[in-house]
Amino acid sequence: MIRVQQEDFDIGAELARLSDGDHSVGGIASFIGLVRDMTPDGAIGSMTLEHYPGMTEKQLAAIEAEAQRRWPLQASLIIHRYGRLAPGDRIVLVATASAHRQAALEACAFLIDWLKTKAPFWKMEDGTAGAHWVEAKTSDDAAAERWARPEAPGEKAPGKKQG
Amino acid sequence: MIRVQQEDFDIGAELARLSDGDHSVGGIASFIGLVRDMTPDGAIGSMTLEHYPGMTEKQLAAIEAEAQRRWPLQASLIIHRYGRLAPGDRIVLVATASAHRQAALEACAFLIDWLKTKAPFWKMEDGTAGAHWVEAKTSDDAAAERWARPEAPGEKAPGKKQG
Amino acid sequence: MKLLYFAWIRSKIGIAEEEVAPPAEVTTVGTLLDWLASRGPNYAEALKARAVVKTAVNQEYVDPDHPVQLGDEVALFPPVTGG
Amino acid sequence: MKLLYFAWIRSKIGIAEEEVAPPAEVTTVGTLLDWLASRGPNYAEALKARAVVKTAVNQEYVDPDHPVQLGDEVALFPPVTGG
Repeated sequence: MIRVQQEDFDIGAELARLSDGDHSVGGIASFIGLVRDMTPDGAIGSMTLEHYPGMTEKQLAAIEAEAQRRWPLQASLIIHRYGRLAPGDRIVLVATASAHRQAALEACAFLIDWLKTKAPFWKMEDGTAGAHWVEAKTSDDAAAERWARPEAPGEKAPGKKQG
Repeated sequence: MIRVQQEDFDIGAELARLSDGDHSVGGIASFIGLVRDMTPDGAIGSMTLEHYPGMTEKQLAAIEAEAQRRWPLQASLIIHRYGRLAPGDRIVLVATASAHRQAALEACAFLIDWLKTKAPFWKMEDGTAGAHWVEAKTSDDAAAERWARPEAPGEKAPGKKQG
Repeated sequence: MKLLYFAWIRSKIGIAEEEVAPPAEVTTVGTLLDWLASRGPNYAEALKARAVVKTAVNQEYVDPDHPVQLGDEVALFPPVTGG
Repeated sequence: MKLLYFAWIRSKIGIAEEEVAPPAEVTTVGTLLDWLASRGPNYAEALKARAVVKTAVNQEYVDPDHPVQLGDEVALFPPVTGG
């Protein structure tokens, strides 16, 4: 399931729902991204997350589907917020439920790594040095690249068309 | 922080606490282990977790300290239950908070992989085929082995003494 | 053709979206960007660093040689920074 | 010397812990296990598959050549299955 929303979310309730009534789940892995008060560009007072409504949902659904294709998952979840956020606020939750812990752990890392480079969100930080758009990090590209797969004959690798 | 207890825990509250008042945390990774209703040995009705009081706490603290030594973590948490549990019940929670997501994700996987092979817990499943002690899995040894490091001169590798 | 601009590309162009009817020589994303850059100093400035401008046609990432046509939704934005 | 047994080793021996005063030739974990196995059929049965018996002295994992002495807490158990 994917959700794009302004409001905060309840971590306990969201994670509990992933295995609710399904006792074949042996492990739930999750990652929560938070707004930091210090970034490489200095102290920040607030952050505004812009996104591309429509394409965001499409990309998140594709990323989730790819995780479901690669790992045996009973359930998965991506929640991403947009709008104005303060340091300490939650930005994103990705979570995976599987019978097997390695599948849950790997799929969770995959979800956040791919989301970072493929989901159309942009951060503007408002800090001591004024407002500025956050620059993409090459380390994020490298992290996503870990999950690249050799292209099968006649198959377009996901994200291959990206310029 | 480590905790060994019979009672359940509140995922939302535990994870929120990892970054509470610390806005340098950029990511929280977690893994929750649950009792499954089906195992390779058949359907199970309940499970009893036995442990070695004293040594359990010592081993969990050592595993957590090793994670803190290897990754830049702002906080970490291991909660492991013992006693009688039913399918769907939470067994264990490991969680890590860091400024950087890869550190949090890797340290979280490390904690659960090492815990699986080093913390003195034993599962007895009570199922359709009667009660039996769960056998250790070689896949768990392999998962823990991923985190082995070459021994530095004059340094005993953690767990090296294990027979 | 509907154009959407995001993040600093939107800030520099000064609008978030517009309807355009490009000339006949605009057949791909690349030629669309060439034409857009000629529409004024704000467009030229926003599209100066062409290598970092990402493009989507109908909400799918595409390369500059991807075709565009009337009725398409074309989005221009910098590398994404969510998560 | 305090001995602790866990999981199926405890079930097979029939007790969870005991105080013992082994003979002088018991100087290591290995010789302790040899002596224990000779104490009765329940001990022999529990220690039959010696390769899978894990040992801890004073709550630290040790190999069979690790020394033991009076006052030690020695634990015998199967490979752990927590998490």
